[in-house]
Amino acid sequence: MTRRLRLWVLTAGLLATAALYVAACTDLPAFGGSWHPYGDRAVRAALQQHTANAVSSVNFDQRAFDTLGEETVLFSSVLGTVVLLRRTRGEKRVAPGPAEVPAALRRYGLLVLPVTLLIGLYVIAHGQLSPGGGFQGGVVVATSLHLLYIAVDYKALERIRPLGLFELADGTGEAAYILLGAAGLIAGSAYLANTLPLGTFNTLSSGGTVPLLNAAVGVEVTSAVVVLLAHFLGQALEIESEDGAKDGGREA
Amino acid sequence: MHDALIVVVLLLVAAAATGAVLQRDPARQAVVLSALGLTLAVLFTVLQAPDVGLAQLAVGSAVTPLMILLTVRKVRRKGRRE
Amino acid sequence: MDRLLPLIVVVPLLGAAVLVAAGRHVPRPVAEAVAGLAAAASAALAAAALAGPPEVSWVGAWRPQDGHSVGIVLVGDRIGLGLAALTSLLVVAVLAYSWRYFDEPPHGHGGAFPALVLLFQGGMCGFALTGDLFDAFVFFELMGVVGYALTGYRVEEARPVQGALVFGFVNSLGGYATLLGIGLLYARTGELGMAQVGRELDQAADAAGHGADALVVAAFVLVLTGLLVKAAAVPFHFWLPDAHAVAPTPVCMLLSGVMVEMGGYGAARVWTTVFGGPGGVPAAGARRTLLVLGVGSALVGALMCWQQRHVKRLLAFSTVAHTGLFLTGIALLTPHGVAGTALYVLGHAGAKAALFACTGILLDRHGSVDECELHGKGRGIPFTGLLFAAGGLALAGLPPFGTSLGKALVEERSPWLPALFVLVSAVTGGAVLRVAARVFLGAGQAGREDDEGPETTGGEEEPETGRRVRRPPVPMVTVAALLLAGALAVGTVPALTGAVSAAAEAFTDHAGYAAAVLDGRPAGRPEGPYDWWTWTGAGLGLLSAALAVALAARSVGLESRAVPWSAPLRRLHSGHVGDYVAWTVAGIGLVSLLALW
Amino acid sequence: MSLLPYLIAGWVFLVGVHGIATSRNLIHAVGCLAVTQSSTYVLLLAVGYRKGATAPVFSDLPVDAPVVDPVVQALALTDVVVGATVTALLLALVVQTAKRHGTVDPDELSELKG
Repeated sequence: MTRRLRLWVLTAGLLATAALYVAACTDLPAFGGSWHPYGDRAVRAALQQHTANAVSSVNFDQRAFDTLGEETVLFSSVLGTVVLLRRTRGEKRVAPGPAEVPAALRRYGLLVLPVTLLIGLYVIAHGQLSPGGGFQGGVVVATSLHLLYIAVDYKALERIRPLGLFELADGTGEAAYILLGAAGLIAGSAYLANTLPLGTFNTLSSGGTVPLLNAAVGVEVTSAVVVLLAHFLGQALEIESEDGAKDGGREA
Repeated sequence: MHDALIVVVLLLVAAAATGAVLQRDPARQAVVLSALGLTLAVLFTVLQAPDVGLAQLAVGSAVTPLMILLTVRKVRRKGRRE
Repeated sequence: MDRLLPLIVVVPLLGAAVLVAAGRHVPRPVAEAVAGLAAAASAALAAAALAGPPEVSWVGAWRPQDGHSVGIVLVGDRIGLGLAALTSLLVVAVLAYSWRYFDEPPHGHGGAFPALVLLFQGGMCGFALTGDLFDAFVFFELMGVVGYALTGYRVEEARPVQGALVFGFVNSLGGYATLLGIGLLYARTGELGMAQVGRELDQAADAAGHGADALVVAAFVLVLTGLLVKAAAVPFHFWLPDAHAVAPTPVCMLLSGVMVEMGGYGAARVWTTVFGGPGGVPAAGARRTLLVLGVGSALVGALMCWQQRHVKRLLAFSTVAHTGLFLTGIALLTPHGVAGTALYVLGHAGAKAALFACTGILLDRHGSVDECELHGKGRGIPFTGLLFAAGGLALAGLPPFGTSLGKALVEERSPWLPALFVLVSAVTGGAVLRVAARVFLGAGQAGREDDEGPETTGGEEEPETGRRVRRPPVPMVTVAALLLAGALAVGTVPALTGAVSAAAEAFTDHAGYAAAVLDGRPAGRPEGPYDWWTWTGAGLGLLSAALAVALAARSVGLESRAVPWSAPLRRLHSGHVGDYVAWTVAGIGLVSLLALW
Repeated sequence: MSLLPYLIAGWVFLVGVHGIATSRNLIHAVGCLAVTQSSTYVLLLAVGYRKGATAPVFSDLPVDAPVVDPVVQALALTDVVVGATVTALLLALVVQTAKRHGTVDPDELSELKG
């Protein structure tokens, strides 16, 4: 299709979609209204389950099956990326040399790293009490480890990042979520039912299975993001084609 | 006051999104995307959704742009050596 | 039993998690055995649930109070459960087919391929069973993400990465449109469950005294967009041939056999449960939408199928054509239409998967899937050739294959439908028979490069077994034969048609679905009298099969397959992401026009 | 004001789609897809907003305080994760496309057609 024709088709489609969407918006309830039936029920259910952060209650209790699907999407895409970014025939790994890092940047990085790591762990641990949880904290923890690459060099990052271990943790986090769900079945209730004692409202151990599922997600997300970034870093810094001129491909 | 704040942040989001599309160089686009992630995080916080804001901050303004930059680096490195 | 419904979804996921966690230390045969066990366990659970009465399962025990719940429901209705069972059985077949497949699994990830297949299974089963719109979106994305990775699995070659990329862009875009639609529905109804949203829409329409307004129509169009992309309806279909032509053969069996059909199932499910009541979209508009897109896909798919020389791409276009027929059947919106389509889908899954299985054998034996290059090369493997030809006849609608029975049940509903169904069956079946005659019998001419338009050749492909095989491996041939036997069984076991007809009655019952889910009144129906083979139906099946044979016989002698006037259509299939995305938004516009009119 | 957030969501969606369709660089197109997806977060959270209410976290709130809808926030969180994963997979495919085809310009990919 020529660029011109594509632009025509695209413009027609965009205009029609815009018209449809704008017409729909005029029928929407006004922004900021007070009618949220599902939300109100979810808040009541969260309080009844002694979970102070209602979002965590929806994520890990009321709609925990969505989160299982979401974790599986993340898990699958990590596995998919590992498969797609594998070292293929005709490629070799080249260790990147040590990098010169300005002393100020190094000091700053090494100072910030443990702080970020702690913040991440705190965010995971308090998922049922305050904003945040396994997902947000997991990403922060995984990203904080990569400050080592900025502050020192790639080799230093590789030393604290045994990939095999993180892949094991990735699978374990996913399996733990599934098995915690099965615990509800074994206890005689439904899959992913919150059958543990609910504890005292607003304490770390409140919410029944919520903190456990939250922790499983934290483990999975941390290791998933580490493995994901490791493969992108590996492609960008390490993997080169063997003939040095071209990366495999049709000519190979 | 709060309403005005929401309007301003919404317009910033629209501008950042448009900028991210119009910036055709992928490395620079990653920076604009990072800014979009930041404005979205602010918007979510203003809309009383700190959980989502935190996730958006971590993913939208850090992990996604980082992956894009690494991809750019890989693709460019290949191109240079050809 | 109702408490066990979620296990159909999570058992394969657990299998995949175990394979990844233990990936580095498990020898390959163990990994493949674990995968097979997990897939079979899920199939057994689905079969057991099918044997019991229909039930619903509230995950987390959040059962509804006064018709409202905060939880997610899995619905074990016969159609959804049947689709989950079909998926699981096909996954077992695929795992058996790919036993010792791919000589070089990714280093340190011996279980990666079977793990991805299990995740694919979990995603499709979850999508088939869920009764919640947002949960359906999550499983839609799971199917998508795993699908892109599996399609691009052979990263050493140029085409798979391009096909997977196109697949990823178009499907993700469709998914986001669906999510916007779900957001609109949530704003209007404050619910996410399909039954709840449907009920709230009806009540809102009751209170307002009129039917659908712009918001409901827009939500319908946007939600449908993602599902129609998955179902590869024209003009959302461009990604399908590109992805199917390049994916590993076992993956093609799943993509064509069940994943595309999931899109049609989703469209039918959302339509009947959410938009099928007085508060939904007018039935005429919805019917027109599916009918136009269905007929368009059937014709475009058949026309494109006929002109291919890349055998996998040919089969992919025949999937576009047949999915078009499925959408046409669904568009009738009657129990008969749904029952016929369900049988058609079952028969098609067996036949199409068997055809891909046979093509895989050719690929592994000759390193090519090109009709011209393979000319006469299949003479040494007559049994595979026989299976391939039988698959072609099944596509053409030869009685008593399940495809033929399903086709017969749908086309008897309207005076002009037989013409469409016979034409499309004859052309797609004829194209497959033409390939069979040339490749396995060495009939006619090899054919030549096509000057009429752009085309994709199928030569110089890497065998997926690592090196070329001389004799077709026993598991591969056995799987193909069993799949065809399954397609035959669908058309010859009366009890199956009876069960499907009763299931279709329940499936099309808007109020009955809501009552079963929300009020705990399962819509178990006694099996009533049902339609089976008629003389007309069998006669039309024989006619389309005879036409297919005639078309094949006439064309083997011709040099060119090209249909000159269709060159502009072929040029539209450009493999360009931008083109496909442009067509996708244009499709949103087209669907809104059709729904509103 | 009462419609602006919804309209902004629509604008972000359309501008992202326009970017993908007209892109000359696949990496840029993946970035545009991420833009497209962010429209869904904006719509979801706009739908769940309640004027004068606070975040649905009751650690230091009375239990009868008005809060915004927590459900859409949970949905948006899931959506953020899905978006990041799709971006990662597509970028991985772009890396391989660059190796196999020697280009990331969609106009120059010509292996599949007809």
